[in-house]
Amino acid sequence: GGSSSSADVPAGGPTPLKMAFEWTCSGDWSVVYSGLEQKIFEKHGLALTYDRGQGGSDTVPMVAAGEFDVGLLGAAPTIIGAGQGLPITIVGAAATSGPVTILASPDIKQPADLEGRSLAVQTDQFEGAMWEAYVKATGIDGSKVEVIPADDATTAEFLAGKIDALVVFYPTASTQAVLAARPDLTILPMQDHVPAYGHLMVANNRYLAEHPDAVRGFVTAWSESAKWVVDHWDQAYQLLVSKCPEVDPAALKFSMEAYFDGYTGGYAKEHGIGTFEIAGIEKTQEVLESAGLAKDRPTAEFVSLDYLPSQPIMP
Amino acid sequence: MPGASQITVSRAESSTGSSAVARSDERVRLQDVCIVHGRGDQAVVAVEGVDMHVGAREIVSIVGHSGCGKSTLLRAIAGLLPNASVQGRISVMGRSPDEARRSGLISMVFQESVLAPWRTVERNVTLPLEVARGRTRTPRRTASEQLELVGLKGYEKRYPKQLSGGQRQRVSLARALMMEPEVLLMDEPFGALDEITRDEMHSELLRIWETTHVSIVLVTHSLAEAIFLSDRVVVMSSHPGRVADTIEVDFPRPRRTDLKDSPEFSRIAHRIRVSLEHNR
Amino acid sequence: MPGASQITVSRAESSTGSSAVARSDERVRLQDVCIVHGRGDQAVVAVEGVDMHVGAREIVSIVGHSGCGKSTLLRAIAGLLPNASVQGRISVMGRSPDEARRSGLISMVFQESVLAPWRTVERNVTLPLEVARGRTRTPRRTASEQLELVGLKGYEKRYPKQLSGGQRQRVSLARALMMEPEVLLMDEPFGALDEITRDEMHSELLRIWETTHVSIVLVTHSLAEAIFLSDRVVVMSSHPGRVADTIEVDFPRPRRTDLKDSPEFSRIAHRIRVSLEHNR
Amino acid sequence: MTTAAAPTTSVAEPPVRAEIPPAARAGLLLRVFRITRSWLVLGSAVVLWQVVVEVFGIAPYILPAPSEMIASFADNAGLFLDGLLMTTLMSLGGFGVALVVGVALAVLMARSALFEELVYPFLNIVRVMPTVAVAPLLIIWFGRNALPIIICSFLIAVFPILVDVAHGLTSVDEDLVSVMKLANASELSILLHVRIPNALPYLFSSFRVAAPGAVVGALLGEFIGARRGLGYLITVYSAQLNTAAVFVLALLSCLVGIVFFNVCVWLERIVVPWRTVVR
Amino acid sequence: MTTAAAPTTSVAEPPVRAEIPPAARAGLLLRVFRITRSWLVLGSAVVLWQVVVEVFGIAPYILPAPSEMIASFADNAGLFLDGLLMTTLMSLGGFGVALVVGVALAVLMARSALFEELVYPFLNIVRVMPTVAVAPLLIIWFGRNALPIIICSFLIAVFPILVDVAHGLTSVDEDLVSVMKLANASELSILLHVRIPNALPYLFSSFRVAAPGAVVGALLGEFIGARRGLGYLITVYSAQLNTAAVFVLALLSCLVGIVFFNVCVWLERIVVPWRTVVR
Ligand SMILES: Nc1ncnc2c1ncn2[C@@H]1O[C@H](COP(=O)(O)OP(=O)(O)OP(=O)(O)O)[C@@H](O)[C@H]1O
Ligand SMILES: Nc1ncnc2c1ncn2[C@@H]1O[C@H](COP(=O)(O)OP(=O)(O)OP(=O)(O)O)[C@@H](O)[C@H]1O
Ligand SMILES: Cc1ncc(C[n+]2csc(CCO)c2C)c(N)n1
Ligand SMILES: [Mg+2]
Ligand SMILES: [Mg+2]
Repeated sequence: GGSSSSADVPAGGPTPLKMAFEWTCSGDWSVVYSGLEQKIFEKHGLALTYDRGQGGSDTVPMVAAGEFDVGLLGAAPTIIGAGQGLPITIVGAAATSGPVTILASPDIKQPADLEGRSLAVQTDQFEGAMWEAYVKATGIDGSKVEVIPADDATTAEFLAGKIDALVVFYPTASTQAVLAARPDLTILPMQDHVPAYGHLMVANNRYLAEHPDAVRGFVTAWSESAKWVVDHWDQAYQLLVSKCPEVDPAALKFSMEAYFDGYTGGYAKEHGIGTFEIAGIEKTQEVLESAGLAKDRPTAEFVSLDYLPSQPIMP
Repeated sequence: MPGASQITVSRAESSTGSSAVARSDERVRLQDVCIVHGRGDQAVVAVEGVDMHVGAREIVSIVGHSGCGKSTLLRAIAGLLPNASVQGRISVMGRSPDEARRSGLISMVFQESVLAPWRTVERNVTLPLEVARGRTRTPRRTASEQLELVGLKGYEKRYPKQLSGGQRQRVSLARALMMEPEVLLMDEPFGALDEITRDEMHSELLRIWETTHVSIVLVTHSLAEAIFLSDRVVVMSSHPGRVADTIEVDFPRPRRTDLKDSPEFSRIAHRIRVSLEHNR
Repeated sequence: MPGASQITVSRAESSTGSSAVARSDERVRLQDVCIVHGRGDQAVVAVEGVDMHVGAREIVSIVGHSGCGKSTLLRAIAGLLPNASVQGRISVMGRSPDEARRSGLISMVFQESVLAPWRTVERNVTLPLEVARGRTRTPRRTASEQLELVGLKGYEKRYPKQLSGGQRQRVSLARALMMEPEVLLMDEPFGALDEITRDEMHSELLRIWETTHVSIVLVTHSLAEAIFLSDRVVVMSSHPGRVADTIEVDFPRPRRTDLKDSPEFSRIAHRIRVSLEHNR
Repeated sequence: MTTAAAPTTSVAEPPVRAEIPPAARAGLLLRVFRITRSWLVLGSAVVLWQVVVEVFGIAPYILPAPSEMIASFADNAGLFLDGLLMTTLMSLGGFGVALVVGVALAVLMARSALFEELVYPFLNIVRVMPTVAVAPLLIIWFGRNALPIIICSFLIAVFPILVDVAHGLTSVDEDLVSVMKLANASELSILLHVRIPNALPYLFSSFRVAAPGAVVGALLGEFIGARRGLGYLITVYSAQLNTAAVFVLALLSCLVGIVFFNVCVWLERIVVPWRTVVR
Repeated sequence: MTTAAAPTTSVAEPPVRAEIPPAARAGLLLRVFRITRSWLVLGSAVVLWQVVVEVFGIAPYILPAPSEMIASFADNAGLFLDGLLMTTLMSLGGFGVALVVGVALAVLMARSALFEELVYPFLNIVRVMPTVAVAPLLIIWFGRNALPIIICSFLIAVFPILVDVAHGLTSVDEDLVSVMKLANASELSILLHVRIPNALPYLFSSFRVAAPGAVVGALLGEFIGARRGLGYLITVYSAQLNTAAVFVLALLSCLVGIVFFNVCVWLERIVVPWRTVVR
């Protein structure tokens, strides 16, 4: 599908649109690389440019400031920022499942096994909020888990077996490296107990007001490109590898697979790529709120379903 | 004082009265000058109530005990002291020391040789010329000619560190002479030189003095030098520095070196010595 | 030379022969000393073939033209030059200059006053005493007594920047005298002083010399000073520096100041002057 | 003809002291102004900042207004002041160690050209080595405590101290060293009585670089792994997109730097009074 | 009695030149050793490192062995060298701007105590202000290009240059300034002919701090937002837990620092030959 949006091509040539990634080259970039190569963004009247971000907390304000028009950003910084009244709107969701995952030593089979063991987590950040929600949702005794605030050395200590569990953002190269070093690890996605969203499509409000069609075109084009990647996996992977020489191809493969699990699984599988429901955002907001990270702002003020593809793009 | 036909010794006080009438050929004039070093608790009166004048083409020597304020006085005339520390009136060719300095009228040889260690001897000598604003005259001599005249031919490319003490002092001297100023202030310029080199420098200084209009104020510890070169010798007393005596030296010019052996010469020297001893 | 009963002038070469036999009371001895400044292309022979000796309680003056190598020679005796640049043999009280220096036998007054700007006058004077290793003697005088003797009473708490040129030189002098060395090397120590202060310093030096066993090597440009103070005057020639003449001064001691007006004194002075003129 | 019966003592009289009229002394108001003027300028800058933010309507997530920052500080005063205390202590620690080690290394370098030649490459490596690269090593070797933070602070502060002090130790008056050698002074005495006093103005000059450097180092150290301190708080509030708090914390860091700096300048005036500034 | 008929010219003859025997010159082998010895020491350190890693069985994700690092470099040579080139250019840029701005500010400070007093607090703020706190600001103000990186590099390098040059400009011989004033020299002439030559040894001394500082600054700038350069590559490989690559990149950064440093030391010898080191 996707031909429906071709009407959006404005008479005055393609609309410039600057897009931010949350971080530098990883699996999520294959959508943009392939979409550009296949002229899918062009087809939707967009002259897309993109750049890396410097982490969610730096990049969300940059979208709000208009330095970027749209961004593919983590749910946590987006909802925290929007809660503070940043002029951004959530217009789409790439991943309706959250990326926060516990990697645990093989003898830990289920959440309850964490009791009496040590676990490293970034306590003051999104992961920390997720952990608190996870403890509540699974009913384990949090006080029996030795929580180690994560720092630059904890991954090495986990690899060395000095820490029993590690909370990670799953689709990253570092997860791949950890799994490569310890292939027998137990993977406990927090998504299984705490519903939270992953990457969201976020637009700057002023850009949105001036170029609503361009934003709508972007969400659709991104979703079509994601579908194209799923359909031409190896070609898209080769393209990504050639564009990202600084990332290990194995890590790219892992990251791409992990991201696309989120992009095409769960809600997307039933309702189409890129789509989401407001309840999902609200659940993520709740998790952040209960940890004191986000403010309770009505989602209606910063979430809009108006820019989703007019026809579902089924994976 | 017997046979002092060529000697006029005047009390400092009396000369003050007469010199209140400004002379047209006057180059440097100090009236009731008082100079204080340092501030607050540390303040020290270096010189007090000094009256002095130097006419056109005159050579005036200042002698006095170590620490009596000679260098301080020269610096004041050159306008190198902070305004707040100088009281009284100083004029150089009718202008304030600052203005005179800015008009390029004054040149000075400091008591200790002041050379830029990063410049060769030759380029130390040309330094003031390179930077003199508003100067149009081209110097009569090149730096190496001037260096030859102070006995430093062949040393042009040396650095100050590679010179002896006397050689450094002669570089300072050459630098001041290059400027051909109207008023030349010299603070013991020949102190580190042996007698023969010193005599050569005297001749060189007098040669320059004869061919220009320069007025010279010379601080020296050598009475022979003071008398041989000067038209007037100012004797300073100490603590604080005051003008104790002014001794006119009326020997006709050009003066020959054997003048130093004349009884008149010795008598003046003795006179100054007595004055110095009385004005510790 | 008529009436030169008290004067002995010996050719440098001839004195070398006789002094090859080491005397028991010898303090400083230089044999065929050659000193080179700088390296490679820049190397300059400062002094060459110098033979010299200083006996116990002797005062030897060195005179010579500016740049002839006097300061260089003193530094060599003090063991302050790099070994590579000194050839020939130098011994101080039978030891090498380095050893003599390390035994605290030598004190030196430099040509330009060398003071620590962060120390008061008093603490500049005591500096060498504070650091002298292996020294057990307590000094005869306190620093402020020594300062009083060089005419700087009341200046103890001043910093070097707050002194006049001559005052700084006297602080250097006081510092060297405090050490009561066996060999005192002085490089124009009185150059920046007026005649009267200079005479006072002479008396002070001689007083110390009389009460101790110090041997003194004095570089000076004042022939009167050289003759009045010394047992022997060494005349150096230039380019490179060599010993041109050695003039024994046999006036009995203690010498009175009016000795300077005696015809004998003038004759020796004249003799040295001629020698200097012949040995440019 | 001469002034009659001038005293002819053999010793010069002590110098005459001058009386300076009180008018020459600066008035109290002027002095208060002099002491406070740099703070006045800082204050005006803050006011200007507030005005610019309000007039141009700059969004708080880009550049928060001073008023928001003050509010943020008021809300979290206890927490922030604890961070301030920690960072100050860490910086002081790093600075102190840098002072000792820097001076010690400078002394060794001033003694031996070979040492200088061999040590500089290593120092360059530790100076340039990015903290992120060695962070795990630092934490694993030195533990999750103050040590890695102090080490980071030390690494940045030591370099200027070392270089400037070495410069000061080797640019002494050669003749003054000769005077010491003639007194048979030990190398230690020469160091203590000549080289170090000579290097003091250089040391204080280096503090102007080392003092802010120590603070930057402590912040970096706190970024890589700490549970207290301004650097840690910055990462926390930055993850919460609380720009106002981040700016308050950053400015508190700057405050530590400025206070350090001014203490050093003030000490300089007391310790090296003989250094005259020629303007 | 005196040496016969010595020439009695009025002008002293030029000094006699001395011949130094060739034995006094160092042998070729010795000279080769002298030039290479610091590299030899570095080389031994690398060997020791390898041995320690192997003997103690240190895990590669903590401290990789040199052999692994060499392998990592060989695998990614093109990419790494591109990063090296970028970082070198950024550091050079930052260093160059720091040189110009640092000397200019130092001149202004040397002219006016008030300027010094008013400027130092601001300089302290920019020096201490943590990059992470202002990273979005830097990018919003200066764009997503080389500029923020060069600015980071500049900010670290400018401080030592500024401070040391200001020290050098104000510790000139007061009498030499008097000589200039007597020639009616402009302030500019005094600056050019007295103050700046006097400050040159201080400038070169400051380079020993500023040169590695410029590299550190470029790395920090690349951490916050670049897609090339050693700093960027370090963050990427660090996220991949590729410690060997991170160490290679960190050491390449150090290499830039050391090369910079040595170029400065070498320039120092050429530009300020009159500075004598008193050891
Ligand atoms: N570091 C140096 N490099 C090269 N030449 C030097 C160096 N130091 C001194 N000289 C030269 O060596 C000679 C002797 O110098 P020295 O200082 O011993 O002279 P001096 O007899 O003390 O002269 P003065 O009476 O002027 O002090 C001089 O010609 C001088 O130029
Ligand atoms: N910066 C200063 N602070 C305080 N006192 C000073 C300062 N400079 C000089 N003096 C004092 O002022 C007096 C005059 O000093 P000045 O240098 O003019 O003497 P001078 O006549 O040149 O002596 P000399 O013949 O020794 O060079 C001295 O007693 C000296 O101690
Ligand atoms: C899905 C997903 N969500 C959040 C991040 C967060 N993140 C942004 S930058 C960075 C540091 C990498 O070292 C991390 C962890 C991510 N990467 N992927
Ligand atoms: Mg004087
Ligand atoms: Mg000499």
